[in-house]
Amino acid sequence: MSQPGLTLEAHVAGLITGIPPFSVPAKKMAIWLFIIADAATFAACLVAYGFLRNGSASWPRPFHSITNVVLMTFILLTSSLTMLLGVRAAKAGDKSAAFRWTMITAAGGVIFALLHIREWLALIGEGMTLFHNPWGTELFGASFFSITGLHLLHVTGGVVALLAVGIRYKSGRYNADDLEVTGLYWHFVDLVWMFVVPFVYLLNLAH
Amino acid sequence: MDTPDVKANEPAARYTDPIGKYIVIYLCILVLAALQFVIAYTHVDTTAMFARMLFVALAEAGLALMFFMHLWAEKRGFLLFVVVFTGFVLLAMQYGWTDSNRMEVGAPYSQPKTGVVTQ
Amino acid sequence: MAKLFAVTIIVIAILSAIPILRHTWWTAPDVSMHGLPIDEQMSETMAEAGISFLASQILLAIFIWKFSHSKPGEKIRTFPGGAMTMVLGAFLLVGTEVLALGAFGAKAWATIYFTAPTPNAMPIQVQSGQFAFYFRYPGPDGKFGPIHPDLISEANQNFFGLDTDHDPDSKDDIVTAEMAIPLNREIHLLMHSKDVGHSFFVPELRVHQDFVPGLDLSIHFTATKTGKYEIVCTQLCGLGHYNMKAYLSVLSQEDFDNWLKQQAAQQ
Amino acid sequence: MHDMSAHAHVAHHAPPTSFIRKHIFSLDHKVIGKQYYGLALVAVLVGMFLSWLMRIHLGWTNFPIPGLHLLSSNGAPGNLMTPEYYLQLMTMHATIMVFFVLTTAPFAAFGNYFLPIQVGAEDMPFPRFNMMSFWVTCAAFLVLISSFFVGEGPTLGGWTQYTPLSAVGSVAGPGEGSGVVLWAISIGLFCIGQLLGALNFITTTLDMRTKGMSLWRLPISTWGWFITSIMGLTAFAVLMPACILLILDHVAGTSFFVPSNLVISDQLQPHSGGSTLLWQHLFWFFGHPEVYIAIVPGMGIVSHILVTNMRRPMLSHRTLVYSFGALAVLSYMVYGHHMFVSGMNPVSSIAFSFPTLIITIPSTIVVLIWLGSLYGSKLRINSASLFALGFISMFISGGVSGFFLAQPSIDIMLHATYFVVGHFHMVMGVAAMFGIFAGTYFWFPKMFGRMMNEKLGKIHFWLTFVGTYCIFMPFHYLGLAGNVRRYQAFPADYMQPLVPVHKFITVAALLTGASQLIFLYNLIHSRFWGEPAPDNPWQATSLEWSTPSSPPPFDNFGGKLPEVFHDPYQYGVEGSSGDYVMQTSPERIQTVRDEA
Ligand code: HEA
Ligand code: HEA
Ligand code: CUA
Ligand SMILES: [Cu+2]
Repeated sequence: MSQPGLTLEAHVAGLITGIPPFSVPAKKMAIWLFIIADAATFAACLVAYGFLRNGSASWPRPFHSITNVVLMTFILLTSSLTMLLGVRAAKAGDKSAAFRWTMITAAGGVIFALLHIREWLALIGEGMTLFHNPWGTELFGASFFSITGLHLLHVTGGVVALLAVGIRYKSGRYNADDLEVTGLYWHFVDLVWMFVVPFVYLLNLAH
Repeated sequence: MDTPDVKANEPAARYTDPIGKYIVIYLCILVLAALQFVIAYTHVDTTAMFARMLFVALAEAGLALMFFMHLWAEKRGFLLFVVVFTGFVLLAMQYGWTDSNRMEVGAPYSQPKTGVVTQ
Repeated sequence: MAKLFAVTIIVIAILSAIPILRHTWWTAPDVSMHGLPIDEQMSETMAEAGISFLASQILLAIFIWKFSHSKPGEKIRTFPGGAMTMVLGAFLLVGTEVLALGAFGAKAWATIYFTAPTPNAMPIQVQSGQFAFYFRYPGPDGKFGPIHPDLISEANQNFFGLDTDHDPDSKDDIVTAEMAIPLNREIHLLMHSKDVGHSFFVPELRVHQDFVPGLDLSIHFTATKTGKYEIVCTQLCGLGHYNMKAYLSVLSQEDFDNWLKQQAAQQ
Repeated sequence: MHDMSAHAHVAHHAPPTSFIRKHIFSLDHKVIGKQYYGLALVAVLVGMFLSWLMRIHLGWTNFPIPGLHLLSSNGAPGNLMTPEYYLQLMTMHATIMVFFVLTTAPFAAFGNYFLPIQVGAEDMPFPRFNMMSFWVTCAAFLVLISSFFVGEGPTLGGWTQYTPLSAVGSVAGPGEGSGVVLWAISIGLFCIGQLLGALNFITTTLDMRTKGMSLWRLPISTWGWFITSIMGLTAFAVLMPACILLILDHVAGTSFFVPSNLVISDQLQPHSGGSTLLWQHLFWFFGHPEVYIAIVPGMGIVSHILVTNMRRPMLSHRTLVYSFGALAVLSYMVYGHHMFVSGMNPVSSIAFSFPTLIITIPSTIVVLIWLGSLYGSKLRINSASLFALGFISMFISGGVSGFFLAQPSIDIMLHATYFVVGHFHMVMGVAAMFGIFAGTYFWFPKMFGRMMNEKLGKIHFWLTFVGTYCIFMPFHYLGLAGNVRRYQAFPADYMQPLVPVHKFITVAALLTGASQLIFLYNLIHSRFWGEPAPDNPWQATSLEWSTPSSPPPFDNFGGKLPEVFHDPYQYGVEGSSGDYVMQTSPERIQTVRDEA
């Protein structure tokens, strides 16, 4: 600045107001920020896994069948669609449809989690643990369980959130925006799975 | 004075797209997901397979981000913030890969092996 | 108060600079072939950073002195050119300064780390462990016998896990607790750690490299002055970290040969 | 003035009535800010106490510190500190200072208290997250402290916890057992707490601004907190999984960070396949942004205080903000400068060195803007402005030494020596601390409704300013002479002659530490018996000074959100109230604008 007063201040402060620069309301902003942070968390895990896999002389490829993971992927992707329909219905004011779709989504999450746990148990049955597995490089079990475990934790959290928000939405305590925010999180969990499947499962497929 | 511009506070993403659009996107994602499984059964080396899968996964994620999560319908500023910021941070995380390569081959400046054997 | 403060800043800045200018505490004299660019880089940086340091501290002091006693009616004034001066100054002066130094520094770094040792460099192996260094010379056959981690044992004095009964290459290897190297001969130091991270730091040699468990590293250097120096560990490795050190003797070729013979006899 | 109902869709809660809701599990950002301040104060006292013990030991290694065995009978038999106990205290000192003082006080404490007020909001949008953020951080602190009393005591691995030392457990020696796990749990919790805080800070800044408060009308302190929370968002999100993997390595037998074939204490370790460089990459990916998380709020606070006391706007408000932004961006690209000689690919060293060198440019711009703004100002000298000016001096000193370390060729000589210790204590242990002090002297009247004692404040400043230079300047000389850090004694021949310097430093540290008691006394005395503070004691312009009382009422502005008419720092103008015009004043003035 040089001397005070280069321009005469426009007195009508309305010209410059405190409008959110992104026009994204606080709750939605918060979930997006959380998603960004969570993306960094998952990326750190995946980078660590890639780092170690890339640096290992051999890496086990124990997965024979893709049936289970195809099923899981299909269910999770579909649950994203049902979520979307739920939010859309909520925005259009159709409360009961919104609630129904939300519960269907949560059910998809539950099925996904159950399939996932079944798969885990099968692998544990084959002798795979965090620090040991029958196929060699021990880090395989550690990275598999920690990455899919983190994802499973997110799914579980998502199911709980869907149920809680869904029920409160129905009872009128929460509104369509809250449902939308929960939906964003659910889509993100889905999005992470799109990276987990190829890197953790498909790259380790037996040939 | 009157209240701040209420309209400006309203989200840009309004979830009024026709259901058909969602279903098309959903199908696209399903196809891409299937593509990954197909790639898994091609006979290329791990690096190439990884690159292809990453590419497909990014496309899938892009669709989900833009249309399922409605980023495309938000203000461009917000889209840029999310994509550029996240992308930058995730890229900055990739500095370490050369050290991963060295885990097997040792340091690039050490030619003779020191003779450590793995039993 | 403000004047006192200004004077204090200047006094502190100058007092801080005196030990640097007088080299009261300074880096040990260089005895290595590759150290010259490092030392030049150091003195260049010291000069430029020193000037920046003194200039900015003194400027701060002068401004505090001058502008803390304004009279009631006085108007505020603006630095000539405003913020633009500052931004341009930072980009032009500091920008060129750091980039120039960065380029020279990168070159110095490259001459040390991006070059392979010459073929007739003398290989010596060093192993770090809690809390000692051990050295291995390949002996007359010029070959290091393989290391068997399961045989490594302090208790049996088998520091490198050698199997002299089965590995012919290991038979004549010479293991020592001190390091000796011949003068003016390039050394190819093969480094590994048997347990946790450690570091190999010889200030006089301008050599500083961490041991990375699970990774074989190597460095190469040439000593240009006889003498006895200290190798210290600079990577936190546990309770004995402070006491983890070894001596490095730079000997004439003749002395070195004698020393090696002596050590071989003790195996 | 407009009605608060405009904001009714977010965070409107009634004043609490019960004691617990008022003072303990409070949702009020002001109470939470004070709680963070209290936590930082407790933490800094513990951390400072530990540094005294360390210093006494470094100066006089064989001096029995009376009563030390009461703290730990294993760690200090006969009141003499064992080598491992020294390292344990050092690790705790650093962890407490970096995480629980420097991230909490300037960022979480002042940020919580003043960010919502400075943007003209009633509260943060998610008061419950805010409360959780504090209590999770508090729990993290308790977990960390508990490691003093569990098993063989806290971890000795340094605040960087390099693996495999920290991952293999007690075989690697004392201080590597439960202490590491508690450390990692504590830091993991801390990350969660700060993530919750960052969410609130960012949404408050973006969405809760009052009418007329455009982004460029935000005070610089708000910008500092805002930019810091964006950094914190991703930095902490990476440290947290790293800590979890470290815990798994430690307790579940995985080997993410432990390579094969290690022989520790003559036992071949069961781990295989991990990488110690991986830990370093993950840690420093967080670690470097973290040091800017520690300094940027301080820079913001100091700018805010300087402007007020210079009675003129900054030479360029926007340039400062852009520079903060540049620091934030660059801070993600430089982290490898901590690993130049750690066995990282030497090519990467060059790739990390240049961004590190370039980061000095925005830092220089910040310093030059401060200096240029001093020119032609009408500087007022008081405790707050003295500490703010001291911050500049300290930041220059510490920043310049960073410039040496940024060059890998020189780092060969300086890495892991006291030069590094000197560098980071100058910027972090002193400059950032000065930011806290300046903030305290400046905002205390608003936070507690009473003035602090200026005389004591000035004495405190002089002793601390001179004292910290006496402590931390000589560290650089020690480093040049090759004195290695993290040593509990200096048995190497060439380090023996340096011990007298350590003795000098110890004396200086004890005296400087003692003079902090003046601050403590001032704080407590003024809290209860200080002179009552007027609403705007410094004739400042930003919104926190236009609240109807000190401390502000529960909803900050007494039922009416303010409306903002001006850029934040309208000093040096002819206003009806003197040489300044408050942001809320509807007066027509000729705006004092910056150019660049
Ligand atoms: C608040 C914290 C903080 C801040 C702001 C900084 C700022 C900087 N740091 Fe520092 N640093 C730490 C905290 C901090 N650091 C910590 C905690 C460690 C050690 C961790 C550990 O190992 O335990 C560390 C370690 C550290 C290292 C690793 C050393 C080693 O271990 O070998 C390096 C190397 O590049 C470095 C560089 C820098 C640089 C270039 C800056 C720059 O941003 C500084 C820029 C500022 C200026 C330059 C001053 C102002 C400018 C002028 C006055 C103009 C003229 C000046 C010149 C042209 C030089 N720091
Ligand atoms: C913010 C960070 C911070 C602060 C303030 C300090 C403060 C001090 N430090 Fe610390 N220190 C570190 C961070 C810090 N340190 C780190 C990261 C390490 C590295 C550890 C490692 O290697 O892993 C370290 C290591 C370290 C060592 C090296 C150990 C070694 O390598 O062997 C030494 C040695 O003397 C030391 C000494 C001191 C002293 C004497 C003080 C002080 O006593 C100076 C005097 C005190 C003050 C100037 C201000 C105190 C402030 C207040 C009383 C009030 C503040 C108000 C509120 C919070 C509300 N420290
Ligand atoms: Cu070995 Cu420190
Ligand atoms: Cu750094």
